[in-house]
Amino acid sequence: MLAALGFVAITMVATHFLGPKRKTSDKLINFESGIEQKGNARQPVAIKYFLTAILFVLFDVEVIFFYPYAVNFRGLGWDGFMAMLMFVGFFVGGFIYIWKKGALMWED
Amino acid sequence: MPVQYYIFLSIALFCIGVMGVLIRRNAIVIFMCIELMLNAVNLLLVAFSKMWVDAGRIDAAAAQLFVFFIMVVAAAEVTVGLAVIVMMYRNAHSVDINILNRLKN
Amino acid sequence: MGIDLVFVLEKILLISAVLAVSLVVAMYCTWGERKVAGWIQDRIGPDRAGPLGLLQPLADGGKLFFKEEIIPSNANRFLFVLGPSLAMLTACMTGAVIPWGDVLTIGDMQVSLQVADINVGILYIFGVVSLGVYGIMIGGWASNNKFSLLAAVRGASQIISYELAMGMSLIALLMLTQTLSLKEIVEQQREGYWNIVYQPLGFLLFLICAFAECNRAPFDLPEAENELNGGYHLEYSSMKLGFFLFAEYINMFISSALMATLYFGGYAFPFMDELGLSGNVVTILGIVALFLKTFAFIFFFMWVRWTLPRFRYDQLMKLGWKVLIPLALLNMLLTGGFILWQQS
Amino acid sequence: MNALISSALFGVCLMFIGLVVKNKQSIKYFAILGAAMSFGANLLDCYNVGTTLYGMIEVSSFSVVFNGVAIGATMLYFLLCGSSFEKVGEHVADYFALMFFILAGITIASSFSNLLMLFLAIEIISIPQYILAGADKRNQKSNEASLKYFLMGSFSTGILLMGIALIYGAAGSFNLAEIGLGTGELHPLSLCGIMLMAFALSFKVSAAPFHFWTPDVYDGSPTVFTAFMATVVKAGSFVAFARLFHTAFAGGSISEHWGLIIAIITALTLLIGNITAVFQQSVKRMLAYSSIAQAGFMLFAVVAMNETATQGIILYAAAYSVASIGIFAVLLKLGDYTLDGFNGLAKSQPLMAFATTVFLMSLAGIPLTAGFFAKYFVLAAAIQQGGLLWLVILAVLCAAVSVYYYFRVIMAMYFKSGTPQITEPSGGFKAGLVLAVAIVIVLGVYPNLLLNLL
Amino acid sequence: MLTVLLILIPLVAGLIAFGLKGTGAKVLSLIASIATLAVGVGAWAQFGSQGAESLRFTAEWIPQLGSQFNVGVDGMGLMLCLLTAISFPLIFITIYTREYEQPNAFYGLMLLSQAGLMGVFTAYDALLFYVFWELALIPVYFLCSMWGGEKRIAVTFKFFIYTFIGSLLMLVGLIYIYTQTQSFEWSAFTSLTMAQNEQSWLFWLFFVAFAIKMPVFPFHTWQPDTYEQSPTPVTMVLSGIMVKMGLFGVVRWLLPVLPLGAYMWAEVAMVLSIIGIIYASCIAMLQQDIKKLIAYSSIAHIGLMAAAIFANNEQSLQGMQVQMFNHGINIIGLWIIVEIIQQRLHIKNLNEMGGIATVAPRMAIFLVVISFANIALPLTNGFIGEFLMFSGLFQYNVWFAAVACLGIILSAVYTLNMVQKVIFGEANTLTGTFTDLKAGETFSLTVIVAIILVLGVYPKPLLELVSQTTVWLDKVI
Repeated sequence: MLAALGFVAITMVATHFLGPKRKTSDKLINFESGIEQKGNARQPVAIKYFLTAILFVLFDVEVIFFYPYAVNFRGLGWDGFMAMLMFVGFFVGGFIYIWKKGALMWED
Repeated sequence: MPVQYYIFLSIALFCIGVMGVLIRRNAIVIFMCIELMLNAVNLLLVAFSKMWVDAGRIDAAAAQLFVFFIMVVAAAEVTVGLAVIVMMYRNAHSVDINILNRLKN
Repeated sequence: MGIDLVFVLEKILLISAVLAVSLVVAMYCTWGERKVAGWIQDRIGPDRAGPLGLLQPLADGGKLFFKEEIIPSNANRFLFVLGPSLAMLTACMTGAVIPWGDVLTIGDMQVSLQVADINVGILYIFGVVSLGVYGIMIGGWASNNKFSLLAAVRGASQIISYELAMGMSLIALLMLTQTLSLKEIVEQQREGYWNIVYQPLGFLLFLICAFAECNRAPFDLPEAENELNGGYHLEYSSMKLGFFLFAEYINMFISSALMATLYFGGYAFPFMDELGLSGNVVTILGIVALFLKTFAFIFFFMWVRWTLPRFRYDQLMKLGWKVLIPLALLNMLLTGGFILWQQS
Repeated sequence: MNALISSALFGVCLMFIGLVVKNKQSIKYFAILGAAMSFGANLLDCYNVGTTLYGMIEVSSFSVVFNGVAIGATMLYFLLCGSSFEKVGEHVADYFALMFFILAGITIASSFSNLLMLFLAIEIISIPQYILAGADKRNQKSNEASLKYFLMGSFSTGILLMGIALIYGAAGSFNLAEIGLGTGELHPLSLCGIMLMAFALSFKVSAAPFHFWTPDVYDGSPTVFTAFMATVVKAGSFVAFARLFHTAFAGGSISEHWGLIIAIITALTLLIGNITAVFQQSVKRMLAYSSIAQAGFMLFAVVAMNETATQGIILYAAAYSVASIGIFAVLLKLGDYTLDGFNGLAKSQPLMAFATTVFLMSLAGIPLTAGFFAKYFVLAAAIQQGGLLWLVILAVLCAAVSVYYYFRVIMAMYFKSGTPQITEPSGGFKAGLVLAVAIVIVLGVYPNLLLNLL
Repeated sequence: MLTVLLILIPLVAGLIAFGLKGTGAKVLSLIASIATLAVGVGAWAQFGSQGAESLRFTAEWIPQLGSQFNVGVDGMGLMLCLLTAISFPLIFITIYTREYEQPNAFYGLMLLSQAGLMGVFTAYDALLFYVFWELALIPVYFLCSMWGGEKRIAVTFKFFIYTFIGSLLMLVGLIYIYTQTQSFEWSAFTSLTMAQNEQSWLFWLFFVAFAIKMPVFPFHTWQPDTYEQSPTPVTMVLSGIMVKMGLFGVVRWLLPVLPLGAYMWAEVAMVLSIIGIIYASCIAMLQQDIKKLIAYSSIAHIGLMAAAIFANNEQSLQGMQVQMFNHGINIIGLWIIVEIIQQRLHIKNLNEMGGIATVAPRMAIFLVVISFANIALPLTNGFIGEFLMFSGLFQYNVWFAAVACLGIILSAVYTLNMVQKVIFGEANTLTGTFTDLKAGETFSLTVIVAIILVLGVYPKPLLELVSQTTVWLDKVI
């Protein structure tokens, strides 16, 4: 990891010095297909994306819970499987809920 | 490493988090500081867990379980928190908590 | 202390090797890509630099190095630099846990051809891959360009959505293997059948997700040139752009290697223990086998790219959430039930 | 345990009912039905008293009674305020579902026997509240309330966790019975831990000096949700507070250490809550401060560790919840939340005015209303505890101050003329009010109805 | 059982009255109050024949707290119950012709306050006592605030807060004692022996509550305003009966429970009381407002009674108890007259009155008799009580008695001044229109005057009634 970090850093610095520098104002403004820049780019984007991010956080944590189970799955046997089914039930419940609620709807 | 190191580290992290919450004005930064606090606690719990295992306690795994729960709950909190911050941002176009004084009449 | 030194030396060598190989492979992937594209479209592809255009990647790299570096005036400078660095970093880091081969015996020393055999290898990969999202997101956001931002947001959404499905598709595999260590998974396949036999559906899901994770066609929406003027790296130039592009190819390489490892036996190949060859030879053959498998996947990646049209964004999300996740869940339950049924 | 399962399940059910059923009024009836079923399930727990669930949850007669009170109060709340949910937003079923989840948290709070469960209870209670506070998405005040509540709430969660971690470090267990800090030697870690937990829980129950978020949040949140947050939920948090300190940290020199701190917190809470409430012109805000003041009284139940305190906290929870829910319900029917909005209510709506009067008297702690015995028990507990007489006298004086601001509302209703803007209450609403009044008075005359169950 | 009925009749009738429309409430409350009186007389008879214990009634209430529904009477309690029972019908008869807004609420609240008062006088359980103590207060608060004068809201609120603070302090004291006895039973309280310093501060918790109610200087400031602003029927309840709650409280709950505390602080309490007498008398002399004048006169009289309690010997105690009854009767008589004047003329200022004797001679006679009783002339009921109290005070401390005596003289001054201003002199245009008493008013005043004269000549029944209590008290202390 350190190696990767080092590599990246060195390359970054190298490219910084190697490239020619000709700063012109045109070059430094943002590219908007050649049209005059309008407003700040940092404006709210569709809520859908946030929703996806939020759902990811939730479901990802739930998925993480599957891992220890999966690894010890044989040892836990049917009892564990039943308990897991319950968990999966909740997972699916939540999933169906957001589905029906329209959180996964991207067509509009 | 002796457990004290972990304790000091996590308390330091915790204090950084607390200070961040108290000093910073950006809601997201505050939020991250809170997460930092939680993670400091996680670290501490794991350290203590190790300590008690070394001391011969059998139920020391409880602390690790606790960490799991903290992570889950933190995720739930993140979910709600982000939603709230996004909502705030969309209405007020800012996440600076200094504007949170409309309620003070 | 002496042993430590040897150990460190060994690891450093190994890391450098893995890194170098990754980079070279990634470089030649660009060449390969163009060649494959040419071949599929009945063209020749690059042929000027060197024989068969083999020096083309080097030329490209050199060009990128010597290009002017532009940081837009209203971009956040720190984050602007951080973005591509992070993308590259994470791409390089994943290679560390993949077992490139079995043990080499040099003298009386056993050299494991894996940088780190950590017992939670799969989790490590997931963790690092998740970090990759930051690269894209930060890069897109720091550019302060509407297209970049949109592309970044799209990319982030896509990656996290498919990561979910990917994670779930792996669970079934883990039920089978009972371990999170990649090395052990390979060892298991060495003795038995490849996992693809037990997990065809899981593999399919993983494959699709891998495509999406690497932003490869047909899921290359974050860099849909004709929609977004190039994607989240729109404002980048010079080696920073190179990093983004490079990171993508490395990702492709790593995920191909991962697929080979998880489902196709990694460095294991049929009858490797029955051939009666010496350990080192088998190991080297194993490496070759792994690379062959990996290249096959890379080829598959390219093949798909030049065959399938791009998805629409809503289709992409729908596929991820409404098809892959339920399927992965089903696969998981079926696998679990089946294994337990067999056991009792 | 049953109550926990049933309320959680019903919360999930309601989420799905909300997807299927489009008629919003009928959702309310589903919710009431669900609360009734949880209530019944809770009663079944009487047969399980003494059982534990893997050392995590312990069913006791106290928890059964308290859950009954909480669920009953919630039912009453649904009855009285359920129709106002529509005004906040369209996701009515979700709001109900969130409340059921909170209820599940409260049931854990009343029966946890492990710090893990305490943490979960506090969080299950808190997180839905953040959402409820911000339910009115377009309203910036609501947003603000939500964000503020969220930041404060999760900050205090962090502190709580740190406290738990330190106590674990000192005691080596999360189990309340095994922690037993009172017996052994005093460990500096545990002292820090107790302090942190005391502060964090004070945050949650809005005790001074950690109360500052309360007025803003209660004021900014949609009124119908404030009604829930300020009543049932608060009582639930208190139970967690008291239970923790009475079981895990009781006895020995340790209780003296935190006893003083909590006594000081109590005194501050009483003073700040009561005195600030006096100056409020908005009844909603006044109720927010009064909830701080009432928190001060409930803290007595924490300070005093004896049988009477346990009885007191149950009675207090019941009396306070019912009365406050009633007042909030009336408030919801009014167009104007200022004091003047109540002018002349007695003329136009005698029943509502009478009910409000009874509720306010109960809050002020006047005999023959439930509030009297509630206050009585907590004060008696403190006196029994000994050494807290100064606090009791202070509380009594504060109670007298509280009469001032509660009676201002009564005065506005009865002795001032005006035409309040009011939405005509339905028959069901009136029936609910009468029921609430009946509960308040019956408990005020014969508190044994509740206490005999313990 | 009769004791329970004393509480129950007004309570139930009061609750029913809320639901009645029109004159129903008025009629009902009259009937209920007369029924209560009948029960009271019955209880008196039973008391005479079978003794106090036969009137005891106990039922379970809150066993966890060791609190019972425990009611009963001793001589003093019975006497005060009788006072209450007599007063309410008289009040209702006097105001029978008057129209109030929302009569159902008015009469309902009046009856509730009667129930509360009865409860206070009969409770033998401290918690029950406290509950009734508040129950008596709340209806009066509403009565004053809704039907009172212009400044009623602020004034009655002050009154309410004062008494509420006092009663809360008392509650703390009660709870404290309870933690030692584990029972709220009166006998448990009295048999408890506490250290002197404990008693010393507990004394103040109780005393403040009672002193506010009486009121004793300096806790009296709510009283004149409240009397003035209240509707007169309520003032009658307040001054005639309610102030006796304070005195009763001291005798029943303070002296026997905290004898050492009472002994310690007796002089202070007496000094306060006597300051009150002189202070109130002086202000009364300067008053032009008839209601305020009577209010201050009441403070003065109560001050004397309070001083008598703490003088703490048989005579003073007996005189105090007798005077509780008599003062109640007298002051209600005075208020009835004020009520009559006010109803006809709508004035309160003494200077605007005059010459009523010429137009209303019957009323003038009543006023004169009641005033004489108020200044305790011999052959009126007031004499015997005041005489006993003074002799008691003289035994205790000559100087206190001498100063208190000044109060009597001053009382004569302002009372006679009032009488003179009201009924004598020239009738002005306003008072010229005054019409003499109507049947109901005549009846009430006749009853009052009858009681005054009968008890003035033959106080024995009253003295007998209270003698038992007095002897008992004397022994305890």
